[in-house]
Amino acid sequence: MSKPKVGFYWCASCGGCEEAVVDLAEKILDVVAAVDIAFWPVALDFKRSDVEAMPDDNMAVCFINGAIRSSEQQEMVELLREKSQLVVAFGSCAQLGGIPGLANMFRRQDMFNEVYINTASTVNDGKVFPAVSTNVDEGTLTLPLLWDTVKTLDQVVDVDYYLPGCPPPVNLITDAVGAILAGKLPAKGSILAPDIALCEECIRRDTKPDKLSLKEFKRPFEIKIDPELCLLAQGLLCLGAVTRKGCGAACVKANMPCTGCMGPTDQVTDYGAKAISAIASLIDSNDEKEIEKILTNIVDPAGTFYRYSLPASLLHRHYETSYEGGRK
Amino acid sequence: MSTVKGSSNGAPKIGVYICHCGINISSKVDVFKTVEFAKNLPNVTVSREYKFMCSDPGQELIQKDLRAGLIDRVVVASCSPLMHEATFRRAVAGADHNPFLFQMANIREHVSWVTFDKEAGTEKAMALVAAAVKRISLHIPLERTRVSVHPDVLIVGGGISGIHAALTLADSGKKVYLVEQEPTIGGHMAKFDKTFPTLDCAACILTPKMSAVRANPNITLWTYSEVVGVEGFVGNFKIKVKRKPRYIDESLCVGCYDCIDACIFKKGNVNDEFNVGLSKRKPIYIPFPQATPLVAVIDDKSCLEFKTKKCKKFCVDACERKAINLNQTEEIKEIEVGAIILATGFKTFDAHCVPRYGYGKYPNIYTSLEVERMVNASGPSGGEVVLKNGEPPKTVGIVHCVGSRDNHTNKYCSRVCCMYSLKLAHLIRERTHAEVYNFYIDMRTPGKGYEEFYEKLLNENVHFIRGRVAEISDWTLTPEEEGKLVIRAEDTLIGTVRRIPVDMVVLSVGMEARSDADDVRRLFNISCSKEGWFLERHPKLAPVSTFTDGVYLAGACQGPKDIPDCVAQAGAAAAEAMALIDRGYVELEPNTAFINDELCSGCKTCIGLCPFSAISFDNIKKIAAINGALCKGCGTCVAACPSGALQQNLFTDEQIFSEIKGVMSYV
Amino acid sequence: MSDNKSEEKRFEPKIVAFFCNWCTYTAADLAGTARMTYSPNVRVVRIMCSGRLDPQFVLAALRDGADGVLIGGCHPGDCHYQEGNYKAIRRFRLLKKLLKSMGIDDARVRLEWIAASEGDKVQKVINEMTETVRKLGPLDLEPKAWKLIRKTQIELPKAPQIALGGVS
Amino acid sequence: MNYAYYPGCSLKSTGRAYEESMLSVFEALEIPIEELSDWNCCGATAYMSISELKAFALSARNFALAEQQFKGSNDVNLVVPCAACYLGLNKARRYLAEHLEIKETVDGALKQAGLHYSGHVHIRHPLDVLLNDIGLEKITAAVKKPLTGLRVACYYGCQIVRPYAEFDNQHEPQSMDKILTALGAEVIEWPLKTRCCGGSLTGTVQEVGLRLSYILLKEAKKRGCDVVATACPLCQFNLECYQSEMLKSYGEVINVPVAYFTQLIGVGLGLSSKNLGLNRLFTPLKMPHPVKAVQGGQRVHS
Repeated sequence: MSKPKVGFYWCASCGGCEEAVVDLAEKILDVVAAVDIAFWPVALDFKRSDVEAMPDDNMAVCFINGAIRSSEQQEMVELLREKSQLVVAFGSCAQLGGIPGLANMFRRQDMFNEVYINTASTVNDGKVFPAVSTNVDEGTLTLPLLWDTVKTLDQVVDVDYYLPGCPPPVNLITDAVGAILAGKLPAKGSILAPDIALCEECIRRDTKPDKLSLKEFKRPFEIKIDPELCLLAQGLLCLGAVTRKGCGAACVKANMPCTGCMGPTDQVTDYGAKAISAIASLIDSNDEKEIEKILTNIVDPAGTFYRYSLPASLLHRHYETSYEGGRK
Repeated sequence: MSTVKGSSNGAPKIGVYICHCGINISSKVDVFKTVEFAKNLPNVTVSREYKFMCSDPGQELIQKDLRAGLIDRVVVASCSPLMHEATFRRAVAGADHNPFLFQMANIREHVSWVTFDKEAGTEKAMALVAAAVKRISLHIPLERTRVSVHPDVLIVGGGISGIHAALTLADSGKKVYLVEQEPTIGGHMAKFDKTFPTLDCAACILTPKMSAVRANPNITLWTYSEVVGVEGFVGNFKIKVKRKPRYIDESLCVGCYDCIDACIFKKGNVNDEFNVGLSKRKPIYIPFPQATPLVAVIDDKSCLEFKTKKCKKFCVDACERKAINLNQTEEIKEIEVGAIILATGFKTFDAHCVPRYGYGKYPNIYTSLEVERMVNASGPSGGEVVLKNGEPPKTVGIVHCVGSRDNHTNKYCSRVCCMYSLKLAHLIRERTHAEVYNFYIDMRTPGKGYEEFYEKLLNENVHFIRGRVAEISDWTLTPEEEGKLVIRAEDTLIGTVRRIPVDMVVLSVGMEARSDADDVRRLFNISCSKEGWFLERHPKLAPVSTFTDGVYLAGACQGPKDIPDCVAQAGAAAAEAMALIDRGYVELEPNTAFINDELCSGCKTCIGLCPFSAISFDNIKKIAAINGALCKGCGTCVAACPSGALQQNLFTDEQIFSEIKGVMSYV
Repeated sequence: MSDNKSEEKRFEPKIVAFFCNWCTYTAADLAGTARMTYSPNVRVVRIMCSGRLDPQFVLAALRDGADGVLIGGCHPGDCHYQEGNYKAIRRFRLLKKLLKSMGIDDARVRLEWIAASEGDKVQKVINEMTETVRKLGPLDLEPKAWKLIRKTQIELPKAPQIALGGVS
Repeated sequence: MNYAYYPGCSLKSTGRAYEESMLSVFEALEIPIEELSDWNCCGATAYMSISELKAFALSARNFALAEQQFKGSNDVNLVVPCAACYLGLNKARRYLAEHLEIKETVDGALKQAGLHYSGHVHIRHPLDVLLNDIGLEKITAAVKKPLTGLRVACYYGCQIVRPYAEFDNQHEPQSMDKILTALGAEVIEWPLKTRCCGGSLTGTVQEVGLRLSYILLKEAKKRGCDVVATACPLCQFNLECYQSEMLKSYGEVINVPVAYFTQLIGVGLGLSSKNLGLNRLFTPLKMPHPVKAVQGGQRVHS
């Protein structure tokens, strides 16, 4: 019998997820041995037409990484949805919007100005911006439309499973692939990672005081970080307690606070709001003014607490910069 | 009107019951429209309205549907849950269903009573009903945990209210701790001469009760003491009481006055609290002859020995029983009680706060309390009403509502002033035959035999002038005014401003919350009204309970009251405490926090947040653990739990999210 | 309201309130008992203590269509659970910071300490809040989420000829 | 702390002595004070009784000017000796602070004149400043000719403490008593401190106004005072100028000097009677024991 067909595709992402697949190292051979790779533009020469040619549900599973922020990405994922029995949101960007999702703090035009005008290295006297269609002598050139708002994969198409992480940890990927091949799958919509917060697997957990309270928040560059002691206890905004485990606390091991790429646990609706609740509760003051003072060192709340999950948050994006948002 | 639908099996079957509350609700909420609306909400199988849901027939409506299996969850839209949640939970339980499969929508206090427009009211009511319906589907059966109740009772304050409550409880065999901060019990009543309207002497009716307290083996009387610590909860309070040193061994002193006579000060040198400063007492003293306990006390602020260490200490030698112990130190008693009755009383309004009445500026202006002492046979003047110059007054003006019914001081009516002013008018007239003028705004004499008393005074040729006094001064215009105090007031009955020269003025000061009321209420974790009176759970239906279970109110600490009302309320408070103790247990609300071990990462965020130390870290399992008995159910830890492993019964995230969706689901 | 033609056009904000059981919810009951009429725009969700308030609830309310959120707790020092309201104020402060940075006018979310005896304050605060939010206009988060998707079809302005001409 | 001085119409006319004495006293106590330039009517009485809004607008202009003149300091203390101005400006300040709709209209009016009032003006009565900012200590220290033996009836009039008791008790004001006592005077106890002097009635329904001032002076005299101290130009005028009328109407010789409290302070501080405008008094102020000078703290009587 023929091997199950598998697809990989990337949308708005950095390529790190593709790297993660490569990180499988020799394990990737088992995968390749077990499946037919039917579509993987990054690695193999496939064309959109090849996919269009497929009958529906032709692929057993398609792993899609990256957020969705352009008309082209929308068309592609809708197409791939048709052609695959399972769609797996691969990595933070597909699951929660990820780093590209932070673009939701701005207007599209503001970003264009930044990228195509303001940056020091840019020379663009004609003030040319990407346009959906441009007439040249040879005819009309077209580009996909870049959306004003970045979306998660499941805000565009129906998603069966999620592989969290930026990028997803190797062991989670192999487990997931294994489970899919073996047909041993959890309920639709599940996140293919343990449903418990990072502290559980953090080597520093025992160094965390039972009753922790914070008089000030520090940023990594401001202090010499103790390599043993719980990072939150050192005043660093380590979000491990709010974040799903599964990465083996890689960052913390590297003496860096957890920034939350694995996203929240199943019980939490809005990662940022929950983080705020947990962190603020630890502030060691009951006086409004002092509390304000303590909070001043949290310079970018949105960027801190929604670093990977802004599009998936209850607010989705910055309010006043959205087309209808704010007061006219 | 009502509708019944079948339900798909498995799904919850919700019954919605909308109350008219007579017209309290239906006048501002279209009840029938709301029933229609509720009928079409998901999982609602029964939707009915009824005139009074809290009435027996109303409750039976619910029970019938439960028994018939038409519904398995109940939503009642009526008054505030603080009012009738318990009632309806009982009803649900009565029909053999778990009482926590019940939710209330407050469409009276929060809708009909506060909304002008009926359409808006109806819409709001529907939103609240929708919220309750959405939420109830997520309710699960819960069990109340039972905690046994400690059988002893603490009573704070030894005035007439505290005394009466103590005796009532003691007579029923309950062990009572009566804590009074003064050296003797008796409170304000002990200072009064006669009591209105019967004119029987306060001492004659109070002192027997005082000695009964002393004699009763069930009552532990701690005078000159203060409660300094309160921990625990209903049925299981842990109390710390500070016993100030009185430098006299209570068990030895017999109150013979020898030490007092022997004191190096031959005459009193300290303002006598009991005579509100009208006389002097010695540093070692017994407040008054009927003081209970009849034990001397040394005031270390004025005692020469304590000030200079150079006193000859005649008192020590004078005491045959060697009861005096100048080395006595403050003592902390720790007790456990099941119930607490607060009877901390009131203070009288400080007349200095109304300078235009000249109190403290002109001689012969007295407060009503001072006059009470003056007319009292055991008082400083031996019952004589006299001016500073020793002469009896020929004319006396009694000014009502000093510190009452006045936007500049207290807005409320102190309830007792009219009556005691009449009483004082009578007594002064009786003693001095002086002309007595009463200046009043309204004569308020509600109460058994009160109006009759007023009638009696009218026939005793006491003058009544209806009008608030503008000012009292020595500013005279005519020879006959010379040397007198001139009271200026508008006589609203004859419509002119009058100047009435008098020899003596009595300011009928109102009642105020004690200055330490705020500390006391914080200590016992109860609320105060704006004016500082302790707040009862419900003005009509729970007048002696507070929002803190097991803490009850008696007497004037809850609001201005006369003696009969204080005694009545004290009895009620005692009965509430008795009911609690005789039940023997309390059922705690199950709205406590619980933890899902599988989900807890052991991040310890919650542990430091619990003010009741109900959360600890389990070092074996490496996760947090909650002690349900200590958890009071605030939910602070739940909100903080970063991974949602903590939840609160009756207030899970899910339930609250769905309630939010509910209130936002507009018609 | 419909009984008044002129007001029909007026924007009626939707406000969700989270009131603590012991002080503010009781105060709201008192306002009722005292028949203090106030604007009907606020829907109260009862929680045992302002310390139970998870910032998620606030965002959820806005997401579900609320134009504003009002939080009520016991005065500092008066918390029935001793310290819940202090935790509330810590979270609230950080939440306001976040909302600001997310471009949402922080006047839409308000925290008030209202004691059990302050029925009049409930009336005052709810009326004020309603007027403030009325002035701010609809927040309209939920529908916008969908409008945003439609917006993505809007064409950008054409770029000038020379731009890519040079390339070809 | 720097002070802006708002004279109002009276202190430039009938109340000249008040201005002269106050400014000299401030100078003697080294209190920096600067007259508000281009000030206008406070809006009291006439305007207030016909159109409050206009009155507020007038007051607001003065506030705006004050803020302009004292740009540096974010809070301006406007010293207002005239009781009527004091009340008028105070009322305006409160209404502007508490009633947005009024503030908006008034702002509009100010805008027309290119002015703006941002609400940082405090209305201060000289009594308030002397007692609460300067303090009795500093004043006592500056005393050169104690007012010993001078029996003063402190008369506050109605407007300083009513309806707004900003710095003193509404029914039993004390500030003037304290200050003059500090200067060695013997203030008499009398209950008419804030009773009406007749106000503008003396100009309209004279017999009524006259009776009211007569009651005050009669009582003050009866209690054996040497001088009545006032803090209001109108009171001073009423009490001083009609004493002959009183003789006519009531057949009683009053002949009680009525001075501004600032004049009495000035005397205590040993300032020249010219700088204090004492020469303007109808009934000259007589010191009980004329004090020549203070030598080494010892008073030397002539």
